[in-house]
Amino acid sequence: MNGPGINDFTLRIATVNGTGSASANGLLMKAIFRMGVPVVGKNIFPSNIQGLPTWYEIRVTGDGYAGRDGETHFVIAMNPETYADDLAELAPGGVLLYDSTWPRPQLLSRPDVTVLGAPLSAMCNEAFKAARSRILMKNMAYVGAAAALLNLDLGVIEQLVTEMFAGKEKLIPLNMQAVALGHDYAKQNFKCPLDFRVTPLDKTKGKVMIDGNTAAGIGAVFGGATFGAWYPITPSTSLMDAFQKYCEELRVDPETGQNNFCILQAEDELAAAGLTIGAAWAGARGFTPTSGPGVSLMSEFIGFAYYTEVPLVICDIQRVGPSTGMPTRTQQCDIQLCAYASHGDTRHLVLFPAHPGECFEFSAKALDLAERFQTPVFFLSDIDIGMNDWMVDELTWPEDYVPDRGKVLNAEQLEEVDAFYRYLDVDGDTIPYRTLPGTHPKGAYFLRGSGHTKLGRYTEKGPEYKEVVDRLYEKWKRAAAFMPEPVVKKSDRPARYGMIAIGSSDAAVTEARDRLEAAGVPVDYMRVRGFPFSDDVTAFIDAHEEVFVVEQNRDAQLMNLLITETSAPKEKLVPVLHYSGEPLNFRFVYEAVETALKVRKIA
Amino acid sequence: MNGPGINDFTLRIATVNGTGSASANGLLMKAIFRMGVPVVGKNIFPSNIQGLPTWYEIRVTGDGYAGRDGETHFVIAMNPETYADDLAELAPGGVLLYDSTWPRPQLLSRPDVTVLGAPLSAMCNEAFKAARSRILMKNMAYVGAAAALLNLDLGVIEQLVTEMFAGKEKLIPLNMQAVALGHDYAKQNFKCPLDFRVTPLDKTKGKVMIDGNTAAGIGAVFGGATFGAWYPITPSTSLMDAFQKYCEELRVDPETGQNNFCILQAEDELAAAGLTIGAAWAGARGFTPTSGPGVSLMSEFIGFAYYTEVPLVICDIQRVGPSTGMPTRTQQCDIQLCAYASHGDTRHLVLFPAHPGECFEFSAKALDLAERFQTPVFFLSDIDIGMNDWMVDELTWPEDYVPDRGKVLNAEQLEEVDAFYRYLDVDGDTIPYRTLPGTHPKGAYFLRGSGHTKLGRYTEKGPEYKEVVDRLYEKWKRAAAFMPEPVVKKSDRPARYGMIAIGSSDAAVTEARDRLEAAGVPVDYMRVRGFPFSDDVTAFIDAHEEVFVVEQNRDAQLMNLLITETSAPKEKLVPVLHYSGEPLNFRFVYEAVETALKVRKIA
Amino acid sequence: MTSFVKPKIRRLNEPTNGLGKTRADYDGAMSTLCAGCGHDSVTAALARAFYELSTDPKDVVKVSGIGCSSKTTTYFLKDAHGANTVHGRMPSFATGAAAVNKNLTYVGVSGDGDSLSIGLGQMAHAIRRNVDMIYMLENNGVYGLTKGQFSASSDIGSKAKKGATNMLPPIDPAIMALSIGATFVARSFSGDKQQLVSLIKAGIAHRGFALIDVISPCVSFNDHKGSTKSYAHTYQYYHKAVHADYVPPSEEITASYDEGEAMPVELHDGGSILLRKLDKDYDPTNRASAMEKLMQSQQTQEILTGLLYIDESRPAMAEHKKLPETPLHSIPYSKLNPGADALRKLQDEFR
Amino acid sequence: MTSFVKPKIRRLNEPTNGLGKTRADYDGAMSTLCAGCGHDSVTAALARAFYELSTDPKDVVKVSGIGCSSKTTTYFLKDAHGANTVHGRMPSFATGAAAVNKNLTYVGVSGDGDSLSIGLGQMAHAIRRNVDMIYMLENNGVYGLTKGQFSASSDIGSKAKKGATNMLPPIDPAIMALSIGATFVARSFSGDKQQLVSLIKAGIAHRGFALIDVISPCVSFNDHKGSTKSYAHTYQYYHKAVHADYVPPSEEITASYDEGEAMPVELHDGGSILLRKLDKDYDPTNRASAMEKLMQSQQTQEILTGLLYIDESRPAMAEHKKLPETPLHSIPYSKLNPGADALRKLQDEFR
Ligand SMILES: Cc1ncc(C[n+]2csc(CCOP(=O)(O)OP(=O)(O)O)c2C)c(N)n1
Ligand SMILES: Cc1ncc(C[n+]2csc(CCOP(=O)(O)OP(=O)(O)O)c2C)c(N)n1
Ligand code: SF4
Ligand code: SF4
Ligand SMILES: [Mg+2]
Ligand SMILES: [Mg+2]
Repeated sequence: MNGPGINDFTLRIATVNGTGSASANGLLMKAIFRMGVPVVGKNIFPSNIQGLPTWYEIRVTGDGYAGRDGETHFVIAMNPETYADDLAELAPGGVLLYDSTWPRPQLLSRPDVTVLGAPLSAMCNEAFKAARSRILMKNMAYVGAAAALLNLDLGVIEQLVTEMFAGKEKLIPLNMQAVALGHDYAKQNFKCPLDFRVTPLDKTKGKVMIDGNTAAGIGAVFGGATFGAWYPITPSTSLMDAFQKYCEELRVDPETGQNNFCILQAEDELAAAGLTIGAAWAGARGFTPTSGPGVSLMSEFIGFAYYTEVPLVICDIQRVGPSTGMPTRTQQCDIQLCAYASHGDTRHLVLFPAHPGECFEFSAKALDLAERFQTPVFFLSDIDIGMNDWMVDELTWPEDYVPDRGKVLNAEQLEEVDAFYRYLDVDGDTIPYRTLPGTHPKGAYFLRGSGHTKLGRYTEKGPEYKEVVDRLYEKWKRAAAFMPEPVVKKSDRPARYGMIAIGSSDAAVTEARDRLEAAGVPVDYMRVRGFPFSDDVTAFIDAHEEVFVVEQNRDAQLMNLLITETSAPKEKLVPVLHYSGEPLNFRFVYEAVETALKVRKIA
Repeated sequence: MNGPGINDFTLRIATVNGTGSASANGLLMKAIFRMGVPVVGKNIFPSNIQGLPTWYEIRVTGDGYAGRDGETHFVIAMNPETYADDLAELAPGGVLLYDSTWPRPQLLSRPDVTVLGAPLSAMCNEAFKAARSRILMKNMAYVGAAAALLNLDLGVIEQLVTEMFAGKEKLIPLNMQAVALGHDYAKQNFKCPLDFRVTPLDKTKGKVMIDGNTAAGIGAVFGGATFGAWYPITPSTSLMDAFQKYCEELRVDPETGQNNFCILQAEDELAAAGLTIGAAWAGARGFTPTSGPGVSLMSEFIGFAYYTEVPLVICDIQRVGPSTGMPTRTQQCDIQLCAYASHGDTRHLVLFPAHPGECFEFSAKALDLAERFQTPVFFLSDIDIGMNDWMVDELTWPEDYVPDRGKVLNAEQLEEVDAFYRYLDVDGDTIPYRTLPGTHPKGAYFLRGSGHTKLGRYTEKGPEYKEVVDRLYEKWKRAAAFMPEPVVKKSDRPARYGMIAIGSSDAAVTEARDRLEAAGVPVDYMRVRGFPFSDDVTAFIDAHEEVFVVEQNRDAQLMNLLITETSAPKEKLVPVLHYSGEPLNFRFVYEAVETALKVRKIA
Repeated sequence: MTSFVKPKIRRLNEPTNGLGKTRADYDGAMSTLCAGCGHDSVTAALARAFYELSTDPKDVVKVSGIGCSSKTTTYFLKDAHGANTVHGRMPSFATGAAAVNKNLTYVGVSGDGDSLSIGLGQMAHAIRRNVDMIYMLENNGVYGLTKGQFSASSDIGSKAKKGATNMLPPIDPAIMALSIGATFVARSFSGDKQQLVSLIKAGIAHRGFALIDVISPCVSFNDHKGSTKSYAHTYQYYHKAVHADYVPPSEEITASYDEGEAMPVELHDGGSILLRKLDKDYDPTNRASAMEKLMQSQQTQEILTGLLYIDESRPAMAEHKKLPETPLHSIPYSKLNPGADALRKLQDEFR
Repeated sequence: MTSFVKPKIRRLNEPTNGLGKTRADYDGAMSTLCAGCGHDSVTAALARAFYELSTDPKDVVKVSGIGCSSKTTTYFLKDAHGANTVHGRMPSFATGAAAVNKNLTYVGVSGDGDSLSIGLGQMAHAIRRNVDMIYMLENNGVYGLTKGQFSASSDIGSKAKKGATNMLPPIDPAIMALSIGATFVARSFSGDKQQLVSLIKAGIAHRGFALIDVISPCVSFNDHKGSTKSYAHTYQYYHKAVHADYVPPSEEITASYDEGEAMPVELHDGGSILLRKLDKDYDPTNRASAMEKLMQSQQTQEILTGLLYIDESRPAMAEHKKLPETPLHSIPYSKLNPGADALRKLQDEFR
């Protein structure tokens, strides 16, 4: 489809985790970003702390596509353990750079790629004394070599190094020395730069590189969340880390020293759910981040919040399931669980952010929806969005934003009403009023997960029970209109085919769509952003002969939801499933659709 | 449709729980059963121990239908708290008997029913001294009155009383005295018997009256279960009680006094799941009974068992959800949960027994399937089946039954193999061999819920991961052929319409079908007995213009499963939903279908 | 089957408390428990304690799990918000609620099944956090609502109604709580209303988590011979170790007391708890020695009651979490929103 | 990223045990933990103990939860069945497995996060049941695998690597276990291999649940200054109270010992554990006094190690559950099936 070229190639750095390579890799990515060239960074790391293979992939994408390419053009192979895999990974014509302190002739086994050896360890061992700094400096040395090969701006790199070591200034020259070692060696020994390389552009102004968890944490701060509880679990931990960090920076009352927030580390996910529900019932805007296993454990409490109508925001940062699965790999495999979690008839609201910009927006949106509809809301992200740095528009917060706290009666209002009934739909919008503890004796009511009437009393009578659960169903349906509307990218020409995707699949699907169109296959694309689905989704399916549902799980969970929760005929939907654990790439989508259409033509 | 008549009417006894009425009600039901007349007994009890309203409904059904009628023809109203409701409940022409020690003129407010007052308390207070026995005897007195009114055989009643007080013989005459009090009063003051009444038949020979939980517990004994763990929860508790009772009676080694079973009361449902999975992994045939909240809590462990391929039988005796719901009322509301429980891509096997006879059979079948397919199997029953006495054929166990222990390599077999790999599909049937701890060093392997290869090794590589989960999907699909096949009741004439139902809906749907046919509406009926669905289910839907899916939940969970898990067009399926918590009755189904068809005709 | 509200009839000259409320103002819905159930006495003691403390019911939050015991939160203080959560998970819900508004009084009610089996972890961690709440553990050695299984507080050798003998060692909530750093540990008996009311008042006044383990017999499933949680057995082995009276800040301690036998513990609200040792060498302010006594009493089957341990020095959750005076739900958004400038600045590191 | 199996090279004249196996026969896959992690030393001690006991690896069952510590079950005894379960739920899985076959040896490995937060309830209930297993709690005061959050064993005042100070009281697993009736409670340190190996052997020989709380420092997230679970801090406050040596049934106790200082505890297998008190007035057979010492040591920060408490008298689960000699999976169906007659007879009550 496309080959590597100027500002259009993918670099993959293979290292061992716990060796400090993360900052070197970040530096490389940032350098390109600062040169005005859009980048995509993907961190593929193992589920341990030290000593296992890890990769960092940087796609340089002058066109500004935000997804993965699917091919690798340049590998910096620093981990002998994975040399074979790294070599195999390279596209024909690609380049592999490795540490030739220990020469590896077998790396020459592929005639269609170029292998470059630089004695990085040898040079660093010679230049630096301390054992730990030798390891760290080797990372900077490959940064230098890459800079030479890819035409990166050394000034920009120096600036980044300077920022990195603010406060430890004496490390700056040492690190720049290591950069120079690699850089100079490359200049002297290889043809620099390579054919595919970076040239400055002006496409990153007004942009930031941020991961979705951090953005969601900031969103919760700006959205007015005052409560958070969580039990640590990869890959959700950094969401709460961010919330905590910015709360501590921005939310401590300067006069009293008191916190205008409360964050509790729970003893497990059941407790995290209980803490959050308890706080929400008492009136705080709260949320709990977790991942699949956590949602499983919260299931009982989720049904409780649904039935008792307590606002509850759960941020599920998905990882590969089932069970512990691959905790550092990405999937979209909890879609169905989040839609229906818990026993009995339960159905929830789900938001599908597609990138950190939306994480920022939707984490606040989730709080609004939860309080408006008094029900569990899932913020459904994944490792790819949550833990990778994405280039997005600088985050800005609407000046006029007012948190939607939903229907809460205060003391004055309670004083005025004749009587307050917790589950009575007084104004026909399917949402009853609630009250907070400590407000007014008239507002007192008893919350229970057992059968209750619309007045809030205990019941075991079928008709009284039904009245409440029927309203819950109506309330849930009504929420469809309040979900963020789908985003549609239409083909210039009338398209017989459509694609539907959610969340982190968006970037790859968008690119695949464009390229299919460029290749003469007009395809419309709808990105769904919330569940329950709006009527637009049905209309989109109706308007096409066939719709490819692209998602990152084995069981076509999104497609199944579309089948049961829209009126569209199921025959039109075709699953495109990717579930290896690596973030989706556009080639996969392109090829899946192309192949499917070829089959149609033949048949 | 039908009115009350000889051997065809419904009697409802309204009392207060904790007053000993349960045995009196059981006595009434058994008396009719012993007179050779089929009966249906439904216990509608509150979620507390003492002092709240409770009802026992006895349908006398000479035709042998096993479901509820939907109308009440005779009420014995012993609880002033519910007089109004009980009166309202009566069909026109019905009869209400109450304790007129405290006369209630307002009971006469309905001109279309007959109210009979008998001073039961007064008579008992006069005849008996002790306060507690006065309360108990009052129950026997209404048994006597009912016997007179309904033409029950006093000899049969005396026989039952004799059996009831075996070992406490001196209570027999006292109880018979109370029966006589009621009986004589009725004879002397009312026109006895009523128009609708019991006359002896010969239709209960070879039958037993048993509840589904007891039958399932016995089934687990005969099916060779050696392990059970549970955390008490209504309505599943009596299943384990039965297993324990019969194990203690029948499974203690007479020589050593050791138990050929192990039953553990867990500290919660998470532990119950863990205990059962641990025992199954170590080689025992085990199961854990629970209800909806328990399944929610077990969710994480269920995904673990699915992914690690450990046999796991969960008996979910459904009650009204969501959350704590109405714990003593019935629903079929965990269908979807059990089909897909846990995060990630997970799908399970589900059995749908429809009556205690099948509970007996399927609790063993569940063990067989779990061990054969090395995966979680849900035995999905409900309160109606589990806790009510049903008339079924006497339980018999196949002489030639051999437990299906699945593919387990023993020491000799291991000795012979080159190497053992836990997740390798060596013979192409999608099921790998497993080994038990302590067997042979060659059989040692490591079980993990994290990513593993087909050899059983840890992996974070996408293709290796996929290979295993793809096989799991195939294995699940293959199991469809091993589920009990659907039961079809065809109309005599070609039918444009079909009905599909599962479990406890069967009795009412069967009767509704017969009566629809009798009324000139030929309808075919398929009762599904297992998930994944066999191709017969698709074929059945294909063969009809419209298929009514009758189920006891709000969200049409079975219908949604049929939509996504068969290739049948979803447009053909029409939901018929009943979810008030009382067991389904045939009138509800009849009317729902009749109304729907009328609409069609008009439109 | 709806919950019945008790008819409210105020008698002439009925005594009232500091708020002008009568004892009946602290009632709730009519109990649906078995006649004679210990839990109803605990309910009465709670209502009485709040009445005597002149607490405004609307400033109380009642929370429970699932079980007969947990149902009782509806049976007192109808004017207070209350919640029946899910089985064994009341502590987390209560902790979350308590984090929002530190100015209310939180009452948790639970059972031995709810707290010591399914809920053991949550109870322990609420203790660790020293959540400012009183935790009534209505302990009957049995699962009442599910009809009589042994709970984790059953003593070795205790007999079930159906005949089985418990073989597993009990989890004594008081010992367990002490072992993980509880700051207020008491035990009482539903049959001793006077002691119970005193302890509840002290527990409410305590800063932090106050556990009251109340032996509260189950007449339907665990009040027979052979049960060690029956009324008869409890009366027989009942032993009062330390009596505790709450003295509000306004009152001076006037009662004279013998130095060796009684001592006041100062509370953070300016009031105090006046301890009277009924057992001379029992020191309720020394954790190790309280533990020793409790373990000894386990050997002798003695049921040691009263305020078994108190430590007013450890900060409660509200303090170590620096929770604000204003409830979290009422902090104006202008204070929560860091503003556009801050947002711009914090993004510097993402460029 | 697949787990690597260590190359097996047997050296000439390598020592062997009673089964003719070398120490390397007790190894497992290569560790993927951080260099210097305490857990690797515990792994080595386990392998050594089994080697010294001449246990056939195939007769061992290894079970763990989730965490760095829990990973280690793959790093020893490759010829034994093993299972990594879900986080905090190893005890139930292990209990279920142990119920099936009482003739195998069960080793649980867990972490302080796995056992004291999410898994607290399960650990407590396995203790109550006195499941016949050894339970290694690799205690580093931190969540290693999720990168450094405080665990429930963190001491008050202990500092996190990122600077935060823990404000909550620790759950001391030894104290907690004692408080709920544990029958074997020991503490050790990953840095003291000799003590650890002895304790493991004693724990395996013990009938019932043997808890070994092992301080096992996390070099990546909790080995800095200010941490009370660092190597340095542990070495400084390390205090050996009672040394325990397992003496197999075949060996006579020959070592002479001073009555006041050492004592043998007879085991159900005919062997014994020889206790040497390094602390004169410490009595590891008295629960109340062991508790007292442990609580005192909490005050002084002293890390009391060794066999802290042992009670051989209480039946293990296999006994009170009357588990058969034949593993449950191997009882012939003919013995399990009560037969047609029994089925007919039991239905009499249903007619
Ligand atoms: C998740 C879950 N499991 C089981 C139950 C069933 N259940 C209700 S109450 C109870 C035990 C109650 O015992 P306890 O807390 O001692 O209360 P008591 O009734 O004795 O006062 C159980 C097991 C439930 N409601 N939820
Ligand atoms: C249900 C669930 N929640 C959270 C996690 C994430 N998690 C993995 S290990 C761990 C803590 C481990 O701490 P510890 O048991 O002390 O082990 P260590 O790594 O310190 O040895 C957590 C929270 C998980 N795997 N599963
Ligand atoms: S069953 Fe027991 S605990 Fe429950 S209400 Fe009755 S007496 Fe009380
Ligand atoms: S992170 Fe800590 S506990 Fe985990 S392997 Fe590294 S040193 Fe060990
Ligand atoms: Mg109880
Ligand atoms: Mg740890």
